[in-house]
Formats: sequence, structure tokens, C-alpha cells
Amino acid sequence: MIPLLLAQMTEPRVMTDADFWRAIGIASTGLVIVFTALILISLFIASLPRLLEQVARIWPEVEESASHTSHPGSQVADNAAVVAAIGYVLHTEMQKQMAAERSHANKN
Amino acid sequence: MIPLLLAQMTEPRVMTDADFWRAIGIASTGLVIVFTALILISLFIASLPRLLEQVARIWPEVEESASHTSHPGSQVADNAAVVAAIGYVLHTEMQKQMAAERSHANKN
Amino acid sequence: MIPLLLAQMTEPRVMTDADFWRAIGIASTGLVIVFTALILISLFIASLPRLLEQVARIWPEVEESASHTSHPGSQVADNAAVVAAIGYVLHTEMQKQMAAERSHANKN
Amino acid sequence: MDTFTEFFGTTGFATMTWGNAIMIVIGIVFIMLAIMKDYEPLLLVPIGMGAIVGNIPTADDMGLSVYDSGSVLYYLYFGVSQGVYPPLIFLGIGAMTDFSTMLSNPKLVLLGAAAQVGVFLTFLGAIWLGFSFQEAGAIGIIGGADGPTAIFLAAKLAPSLLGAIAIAAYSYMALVPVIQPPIMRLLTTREERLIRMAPPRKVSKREKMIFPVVAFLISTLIAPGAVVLLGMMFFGNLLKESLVTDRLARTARSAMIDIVTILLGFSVGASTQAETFLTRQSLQIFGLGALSFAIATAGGVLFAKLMNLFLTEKINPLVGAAGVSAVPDSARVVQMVGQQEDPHNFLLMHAMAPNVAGVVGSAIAAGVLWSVLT
Amino acid sequence: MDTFTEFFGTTGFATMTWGNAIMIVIGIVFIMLAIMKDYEPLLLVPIGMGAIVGNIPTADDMGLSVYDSGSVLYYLYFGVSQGVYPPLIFLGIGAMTDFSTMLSNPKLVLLGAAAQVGVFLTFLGAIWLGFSFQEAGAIGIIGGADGPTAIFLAAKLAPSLLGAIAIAAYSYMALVPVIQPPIMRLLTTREERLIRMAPPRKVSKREKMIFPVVAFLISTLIAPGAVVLLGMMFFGNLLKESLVTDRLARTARSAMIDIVTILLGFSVGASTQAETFLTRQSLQIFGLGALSFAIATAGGVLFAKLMNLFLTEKINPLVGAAGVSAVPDSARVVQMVGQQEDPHNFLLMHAMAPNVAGVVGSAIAAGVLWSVLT
Amino acid sequence: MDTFTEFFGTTGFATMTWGNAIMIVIGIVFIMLAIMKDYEPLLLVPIGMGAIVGNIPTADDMGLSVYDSGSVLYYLYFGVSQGVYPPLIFLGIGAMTDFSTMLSNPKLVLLGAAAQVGVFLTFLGAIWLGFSFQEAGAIGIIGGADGPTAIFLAAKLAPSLLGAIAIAAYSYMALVPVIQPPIMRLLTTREERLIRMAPPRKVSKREKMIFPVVAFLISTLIAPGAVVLLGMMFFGNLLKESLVTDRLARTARSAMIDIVTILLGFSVGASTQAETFLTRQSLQIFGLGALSFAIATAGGVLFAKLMNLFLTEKINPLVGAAGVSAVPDSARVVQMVGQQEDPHNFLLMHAMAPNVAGVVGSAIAAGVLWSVLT
Ligand code: NA
Ligand code: NA
Ligand code: NA
Repeated sequence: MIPLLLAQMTEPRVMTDADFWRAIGIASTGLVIVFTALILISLFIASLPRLLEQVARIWPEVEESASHTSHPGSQVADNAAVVAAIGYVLHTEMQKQMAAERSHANKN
Repeated sequence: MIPLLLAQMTEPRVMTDADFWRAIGIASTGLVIVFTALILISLFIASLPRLLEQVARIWPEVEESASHTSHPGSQVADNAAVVAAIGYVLHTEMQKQMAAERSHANKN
Repeated sequence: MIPLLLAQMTEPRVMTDADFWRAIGIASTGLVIVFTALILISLFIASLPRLLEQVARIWPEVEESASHTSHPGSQVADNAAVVAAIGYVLHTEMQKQMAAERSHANKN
Repeated sequence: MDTFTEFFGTTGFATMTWGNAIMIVIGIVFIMLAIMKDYEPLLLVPIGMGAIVGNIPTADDMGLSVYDSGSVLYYLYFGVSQGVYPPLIFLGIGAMTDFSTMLSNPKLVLLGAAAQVGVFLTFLGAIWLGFSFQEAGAIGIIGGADGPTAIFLAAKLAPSLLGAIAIAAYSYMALVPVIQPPIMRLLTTREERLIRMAPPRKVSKREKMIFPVVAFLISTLIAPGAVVLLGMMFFGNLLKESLVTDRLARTARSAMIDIVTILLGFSVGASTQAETFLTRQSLQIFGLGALSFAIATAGGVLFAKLMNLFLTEKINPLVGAAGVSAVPDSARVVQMVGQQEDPHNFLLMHAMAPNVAGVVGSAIAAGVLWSVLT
Repeated sequence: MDTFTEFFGTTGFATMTWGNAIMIVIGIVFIMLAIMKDYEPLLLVPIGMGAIVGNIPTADDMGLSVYDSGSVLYYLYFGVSQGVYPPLIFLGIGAMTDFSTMLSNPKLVLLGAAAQVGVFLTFLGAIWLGFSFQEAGAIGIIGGADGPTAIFLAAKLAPSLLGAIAIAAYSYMALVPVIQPPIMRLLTTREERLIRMAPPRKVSKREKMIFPVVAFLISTLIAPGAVVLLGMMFFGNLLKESLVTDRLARTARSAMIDIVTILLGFSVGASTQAETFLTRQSLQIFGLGALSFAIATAGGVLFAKLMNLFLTEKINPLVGAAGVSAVPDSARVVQMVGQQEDPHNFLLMHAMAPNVAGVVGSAIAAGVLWSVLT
Repeated sequence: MDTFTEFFGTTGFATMTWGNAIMIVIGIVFIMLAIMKDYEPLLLVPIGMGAIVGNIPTADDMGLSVYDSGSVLYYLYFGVSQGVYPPLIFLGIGAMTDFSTMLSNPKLVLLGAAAQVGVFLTFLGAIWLGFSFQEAGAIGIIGGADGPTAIFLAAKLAPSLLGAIAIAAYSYMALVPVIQPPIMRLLTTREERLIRMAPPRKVSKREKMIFPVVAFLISTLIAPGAVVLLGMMFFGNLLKESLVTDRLARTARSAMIDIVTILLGFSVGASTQAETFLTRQSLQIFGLGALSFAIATAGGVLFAKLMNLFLTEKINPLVGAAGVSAVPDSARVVQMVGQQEDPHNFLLMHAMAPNVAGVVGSAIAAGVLWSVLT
């Protein structure tokens, strides 16, 4: 039905031979490229587990989860954590010396 | 007070008759347009319940809430749900064959 | 090591006297400006508590927390609250007259 | 020491003008009003800080201001000068507005039209004061009590007055709780203020879904100039009411509107540089703006009284004052004034209907003015 | 009354064309499909409302449309016309995609390549119908079943057809549950549809971290034209899988993609003005697009059957249909069709592998077409 | 097969240079450092991936790079090249920074000034190496240890060096835990490192509200060139501390800064194309940058020791090292080095004061350099 519909609406142009072969060339090249790329990705993925096994001998995977503990870095994200930490220390320290604090502020 | 303030700051310009009538025309047309639009909206709103009653006979409203159950569609939003579903299936299936899994990974 | 590295890679240009003094001038001015600004900020901060004590006599700090209670204002942020309030009133009022409601809708 | 002299010549101490100082003080006052009185803080804080930033004197050849093509502030102000931010704000407003009260009170929609009398009378007043037709249109819309609409129209019709118009609009929106109550009391009797209204009926989901599309078609077929503002507002509302695009509606009314609000407020503030802002015209615009708000309030209240002549179920005329928009402040003012007479009279939900209708009304008014004056 | 006549001449009632009316109805249909059938609502609602807004007739000299330089819609459409929005959408898609199923099923990646046969055959068909090479490339990519990719390539190769191509791509993506099942049933036997596949293995965190970088290098060294789309997608995925940039990944897949989706959908919709959209070319594009989807589906299914000739662990050929992309709709269709034969056969997870591979595949196809045709 | 040859000529395999390969490896190293060492991952991951994407060789006539006007990456890079992203990042930083520790330790503010000696000595060094005055200014600011400030000034004074300066700045910020400790130990005695400081006092809400406005006025009246960066930072802080604009502050420090960080990092990375990046100048910039960090650290530490000559309540001179900015990494380094001598000495809160003062200090330094050198 759709090809019919298309045929009704249009009169296919008279194509030159050069155009015809160029179009075929582009389409086939394109399909070859897509397959090449995805076959290579597929092969890479298939070999990845073995590859990582080799790597894991030198460099055990445990380290990864360690990178999660808060370590120097992450300027923006950790600001809040730092501030919270400061807040906590401030709070506990403050309670010990509520009295001393006022005089300190005035002296300043 | 405000008109006084305005009068003090300014000397009203000498307006041509044409300008005067054009200004009046714009202002009155504008007000008419605004009223027309909002009256039509008001009439539409007033007739909406009866209109929907007619529609509801052909097409009962229950359907609406059904559209909320996860149905094909929603490429972006539901990705997470799909992934979660996959994750769940993976998880349960995985537990059954933890042993088999390792050998499969190596074989690959 | 780093200066050595730099020296190896480059031959310092022959600088004119004017350039030399201009550079020194910019660097020293810059440092003076930075210090001036931060010293003034530091002095301001140091005097802030006493300053606020004076202010607090005229204008006690309690008021601040009062500004948190929902008061006229905040067009965008409070819309949700208003809508929620409306929703609540609607809901309670509605329940009282569920029966009357239907006929009202039809009459409209 | 040449460098020092050269540098000192570029500092604010050397180049500060009285005008800059005044504007900085105004900026601080805006911030204080926002913090201490909670008047429209989401707008007054950004505008106030913007005004402070925009009035720090800088060397001309550094080209730092919103008016210097290629500067950072120029790019942030671009969304103002080209009228891009206001429709995006409207998108977010649409995505957070519940039109239920309006849908259940179709009569009250007319009050949102009546309040636009403020727009058109102020337009005439501005022409009488010597402003051009285009400038007068942009000034009149201050009476629409809707910041984004005022900025949008000013950007299109009178870019040189944009700063003053925006500041006037937001100032008076912030001052709604101060401006409206005396006018409302003056024009109503105690009996009128005591009128209670029947609670609104419940609105179905379908009504809410259909409304944005049809209301958009009606208003923009009549006033095509409103297509951008109302298109965005009803689009946002459709995202909310369609129920299938909830994540988009949520972003439109949170992160997206917040980002645009920050950029709009700050860059509008930064555009109020003393040399372009402190002019006789700005004072006139402030005067006309106050007049405009007063007329709009009166228009809404008086039209409600007029409608009561024909209605059996009377409207509390206080509700008419909410027709000016300034959502939701003027609706709250209605509630407050009503409760001063009768603490058990809840007018808020009724006032929301003319309140949102007033937004549509001023967008249409802006569309008409833009069409006719372009 | 001159003003009134003048104004009336600018209203939609005076200037509405049949074309505009048709487009407005189409917009309403899109919204209804989204709401009632839940077909791709995040795209159909914005596009539908955009189509309504874009077809309100306005005076030409107001310059309101996406094609009028300096208008608000022009700026919103800029991200479409310059191809900026699609890569940002890909960023968000990358940040929400879990490539686990693909990593555990490397063979199934090929099905995502096979489905691209739809792209290239349609390219030939479009040339045969008289479109230029560049136009044909942009039309062919509809078969990639990926909206952002189609918009991106159309913006680069055939800007004048962008509206039609975008609408066709999204329409057919929405109609995947209607288009695909008959083709899938036609090309498979009941025995094939009953094939069960072994559950995928668990994928380690390291695999998921390394994958986006290496897959990006492989695909773009081969097809450098895909560098922007795939760069953004794999960047988004790296933000997700690196585990140290979680806050960026979260924003990329929520507020950021939502904002871009709103602007892209709405402005693409608004670009479908009747006078530029209702043409014979658009109809041809819709015809070719349907063909393209059908061929792509068939390509995936048949290639799976071909692979089965060489494999001992057979693939259920239904899974091949998911190679067209249209994530995750076509994967769900596979699940649905599979369950109609055997309610206990869970193909969804297997179908996700060709599904995401299809996205990569069509981005590469777009890159190739762009490189060769520029 | 002509098409194939034609296409192959456009693939990365045909056109890859050694320079590209080196840059891709550098990109991968950045990502690995971020993941494995958690060094500034929010910047190193985007920059690393950007560097990979920017060094995939593409045909020149496709115009895909950040330097090709009209390309997607060009638009994303626009916010870098025009200096728009850095102030928006500063907005978010302001909205997340708590200045309490600085307000309670006014003396420590001076350490943030002292560290700027690194900026100005490096400026002299760069001139000595043959860079122009403008280039030298942009290179010097690397010592400010603040990425957005460095990018902003480089965009204004030396656009051609922007990539190298940005990469150097972020690299050394990431390496703060490696660079600073030896210098800190070298310049202090064990007794000094053991000094304990009195806990800071509590700061009232009013102090925090007033601070951003007054600090902005003081710093930009003295250095008007800092008006954009500091305007945005103190605006963000006011949104946070005013308590009435919390929703804006929340968006500024979440969705908004995330979006800008993604775009800034990625496009800065993509600007490091081998042919513009791998030059002798870049190596010199890296050398000068390292020097700059070292001098800044020494400056802060030595100035603290100088201050101790006049103070009765001694400052732990380690705290001086936090004056370089690199918030909050250098403050953490101070804490860490202090605890190596005395595990019960908590310097973190004290180090935060010079740390944030250092941000203000380098923005002022940037403003001065910009004013004088434009
Ligand atoms: Na209004
Ligand atoms: Na595809
Ligand atoms: Na610094």
C-alpha cells in the first residue's frame, strides 16, 4: 500500500548512471561501516572480562569501592560535607564554652 | 497626590486631534478585545461540564486513570523503570546460578 | 628542577627597562590592592558584631525568624502552598455537600 | 607608581557618582524589604543585588555592563532584551497553576478582564504626559501587575524604558498588601465585604486537561500577539494536567523557572545603571504605575458591584481586587481584608479565580498593544 | 473604529488558513494520543502543543515564528536549527542508560547494526523519488528510530525538511507498538518465537566504566561524523558509571534533559507551520519513514535468523526487532509479542541489548551520511 | 569503491596524529585519576572525556571543533570563550559556601591575600620567559588555584592560551594533596605544626546576611574588574543567607551549577586539540603553574609566621597554605598534615577561613590584572 501511495504522488526522476552508482556506493559503504564499528565493539566487549582478569591480578578491584570513602578532591560536591563537618565540630565545641564565647565576641 | 506629583514634573504635550482619537481607539479596542476573549473563555468553561457529560457517554472517564499504568511509550521517563525491572530479573536469575556464572564469564 | 626545565626550553627575552618597571609596578600594585581589599573586609568583619549589637537595640533580632511565617509575598514559591490550602478547603467543604455538588454541576 | 595612579583611576572611589550611590541604596532597600517584610523575595533579592552590581562604577573601556555587547552581563541580559525569559517564566507558572477555582467559577473570569481597565487608562495617561504611543503601551502594562508580561512588552515596544518599567512593576507587586486594602475599603460597604460565596464545585481531570488547549485557542485567535506568552503558559499547564508528562512539569516549575528567575531578576537589576535609570521619565513611570495599580484594583471591585446588579448569587466585591493578577498576593489581600470584617469568611479560593484570569487578561492586553503598536 | 478594523485584520479569525486548521487538529491528535494511549508523551505533548502554537496565524510583520530571526521562538528553535539540543538529549540518555545487558550479550550488538539496513535502503528510495542526496540522507535516518539523531542530521543536511523528518520520526517511534508486531509475526515461526535465551551474566563495575571510553574510540575513529552525538552519549554514560560524578549524572538525566526536551519538542512542533509543512514532500517523507521502520524491523529479525544458522545457543529472532532503537518501546514490544506465545518467556532484558546497540548504530549511520554528504 | 576510499580518508585511522593520540591518553589519565584517586572528579572526568572527544580527528571541512563557528561544540564552548560559565559557577559556589568560619576569624582573611603573591610573582616570571603582559597576567592567575577565575581571565586576556591555562589550573588543583605537604613541612617547625587554635565563635544570621553585600561593595569598589565574578559569588551567597530565597539558592547550587560544570568541563577539554595545545608555550605554562602553586603555598605559610610575630594567640602556620583556595582540598590538606603531628588537632575549620578568603583574593587579583591590562 505504501509503495503504491508513493508511486501515485510522485514520478521518480530520471537518474544518471553516475548518481545511481554513487547512491549504491554510499548505502553499501554506510552499512559496511556500521557493521564494522559494531562488530569491533562486540569483539571488544566479548574480550573485556578476560582483559579485566589480567588487570585484576596487578590491580585488585577492591580499590574501587575505597575511592568512595571521602578522600581529598571533589571541590564542589563535598563542600556540603565539609561544611556539615565544620558545623558539627563548631556545635560540640561551642557547647563547652558558651560562656567564654560572648566575651570573646565582645573582645574581638 | 500622585496626579499632583505628575503634573509638577511634566507639562502635558499638545496632542493633535488625530493622536487623541487614535489613543482613545486603541484603549477602547483593547478593552473590548480583552473582554471578548475572557467572556468567550468564561462561556466555554461554563459549558464544559455538560460537554464532557456528552463525551463521557461515548467514552467513559475510567480510561484516563488506566493510562497511568505503565504502558508502551515514554522513552525517557520509563527507562529507569525498565532498567529497574531488568535489574530485578537479573538479580533473581543470578542468585540461582551464581556458580554457573563465573565459568560462563571465563568461557566468554 | 622546574626552573631548570623552564630555562632549558626557553631563552628569556631581552626586556626593555620600561617593560621591566611596568611589570614590577603592576605586580606590586596588584598585591597592594589585594591586601587593601582583604584588610578592609577583615576590619569590617571584626567590627560587625559590635555594629550589630547597636542595631539590635533599635531592632531586636527576633523579627528575623518571624519573617519565616508565611506572610503576603513570594509569588512563585508560595503558589504551591496556596494551592494546597485551597485544595484543603475545597476538600473539606466538598465532603459536606457531595450530594448538592452533582446537581450544581448539571445546573451550571 | 604610574600603575597605581592608573589603577586608582579605575576604582569605584574615583568614579562613583551620586546616582550610582542612590541606586546602590535602592538595591539594599529592595533586599531589606524582601528579607524583613517578605515582599516578593524571589524577585526583590535578585533585582536588588543586580542593582548594586550594575552600579559599581567601572572603567568605560572595560565594557562590563548589560549594555556592552559581548560582556557577561550582556549575555545574561540577552534573555531580557530579546524577551526570551518572560515566556519561560510563564511556562513554569503554567506548570504550577491550578485553574480549578477558575473552572468552577466561570463568572469570576470577567473580573480579570475588568482589572485591565488600569492598563488602558494608564496608556492614555502616559500619552497625555508626552510619551510616544509605543512607550505608553509598555508603561500601561504595569497595571497588568504581572512582571514577566511587563518585561516582555517593554522589550518589544520600548527597550529604553525596560529597566524602569520592570522595577515599577515588581515594586508595586511587592507593595500590593499596602496599595490595595484602602482602595478596597473605600469602594465597598461593610455589607458587601461580609458577603459569603458558595464553595466552588469539584472540577474533573478532563476539564483541566481540555482547558489549556481551548483557552489558548480562544485567546490567541482573538489576540495573536499573546501567542508566545499564553502559548508557554498553557503549554506548562498542559504538561501539568496531561498527567503523562509529570516529570517535565516538575522541572518546568522547579529548576527551570528558578534558573530563569535568577538570571532575569539579576540582569534586570543590573540594567538600572544610574545614568540610564535616574531620569524624569523613570519618576513619571513610577507615578503612572501607582495610578495604574489603583485603577486596576478599583476596576475589579466596581465591576464586581456592577455584576451584582444582575446576579442572584452575589459576588463579594472584594474578590474583584484580585483581578489585577500579582498572583497570589492580591488573592491573599482579599482574604485578609475579608477576614477583618468576618473571621469565618474564606475568600481565598474565590479570589484565585479572578487572580489567574487576570494573568490571562493582561497577557491578552499585552498582545493587543503589541499588535496595534508594532 | 479604524483601530478595531486594523486590529481585526490581525486576528486569527481573519487570517486562518485551512492548512493552519489542519495542523492544529494534528497537534490536538498528538496530545490525545499521548494522553489516551501513552505513546511517547514526553515528546508528543510538547510537539503537539508546539504545532498548535506555531499555527495560530499572526500578522507577518510581527515576526513571531521560529523562522523570524530575533523572535522568541527563533531563539528557542536555535538549538534545533543548529543541532545543539540533540547532543544534549544524548548526554541525558547516556546518563540514564545501563549498558549491562549489552555488555553481557556481545553477539546481540550485531542486531543493532542489522536494523540500520532500513536507513540505507530508505536513502536509496528517497533518491529514487527525486530527493537530493543530502535530503535523502536526512530522510533515511528516520529508519534509525531515534528522534534526536534524526533532528541532528536533518539540521545539518536538509534544514528545510527538518520539521517533517522530526515529526515523522517521532510519530513512528510512538507507533512502534502498532507497526512492529505484524512484521515480527510474519517473519518468524511459532517455534522461533518460543525460543528461550540464557539469562545474561553479571557485569562488573570496571567493565561498565571502561566501556563508554573504548566504545566511543572505536565508533568515532571509524565514523568521525558521529563524534558529537556519541561523544555526548558516552560522556553521559561515563558520568553515570564512573561513580565519582554521580551528581552530574543525576542532573544530566533529570533537570537538564527535561529542559532540553521541553524546548526541543515545543520548538520542533512550532516549526510545523502549515505553509512550510503541508507539502507533497512531507507526505513522501511520511511514506518513506513508514517504509524505513518496516525495513529496519525486518532487517533485525531476519539477521537474527541468519545468525541462528551459525550459533548453537539460538537467539529468539523477535529480539532482532529491538535493533531499530526506539528505546525502550521496541524492547517492550518484543517482550509483549514473545509473551503472547509463552507467558513465561522474559525477552525484555535480552531485547535491551540490540535496543541500545541500535542507538549507537544509527548515530554511526548518521555520522557516515554526514561525512560523505557534506 | 570510490565512496569507500573517500570515506576512509575521513576516518580517524587515516588522519590520526601522534599529538591526538597523546592528548587522548592524557584524557584517559585524567579520568583514571578522577576515578582511582578521587582527584577533583567533577572536573577531571568532563575535561578528560572532552579531551578525548576533541582529539578524534575529523575532516577539516566538517567543522566540528570548538573553534569552528556554528558547530555544536562551538556553541557549548561559547560560554567559555565569552567568560559566561565562570560567573555562573561562582553563583553556585556562593550559594553553597558558608562564610561562618571566615566571619569568626577575621585575622585569617589576610592569609588569603598573602597566597596571591604566587599570582604576581608568576606574572613576573611569565614576562621574563617572553610572554606578553596580557598572557603573563592570565598565566599568573593559575596561582590563584581557582579554575573558574583562571578561565575567566584567560578568556579576556589571552584566549589562545585558555586551554593550557585551564588544564594547568585544574591539574594542579587536583594535585594539591601532592604539591602542598612537602612545602608546608619544609617551611614550618614541628612546634609550629603542633599549635592549637581556639575554636571559632558562633556567627549570627544577621552577620551572614550583611556580609555578602558589604564584602562585595568593599572589594569591587577597590577592584572593579572583579565585579562580575564577585557579584555572582556574593549574589549566590545572599540567596543562601537571606533565608527568603532558599529555592533559588538550592537550584543555583544543584541543577544550575551541575549543568554549567558539565558544559564547561567538557568544552574546555574539547578545546585541547593537539595542534593548538601541544606547544612549547603549554609546557612553559605548566612549569609556571607548578611554580605558582608552590609560591602561593609558601606565601600563605610564611605570612602566617610573620603574623605570629605580632600576635599573642598564635596561628598554626599550616593554615596559611589554605590561602591558595582550591576549596576545600587545600583546607583538607592542612587538616591532614596537622593531624600527622597531633591526631587530636582539628585545623579544618580554621583552614576554611583563608580557604574562602583565597577565592575572594584571587578574584580581586584577576580584577586588577584585567583592569590594568585591558
Ligand atoms: Na493582570
Ligand atoms: Na537506531
Ligand atoms: Na585563590
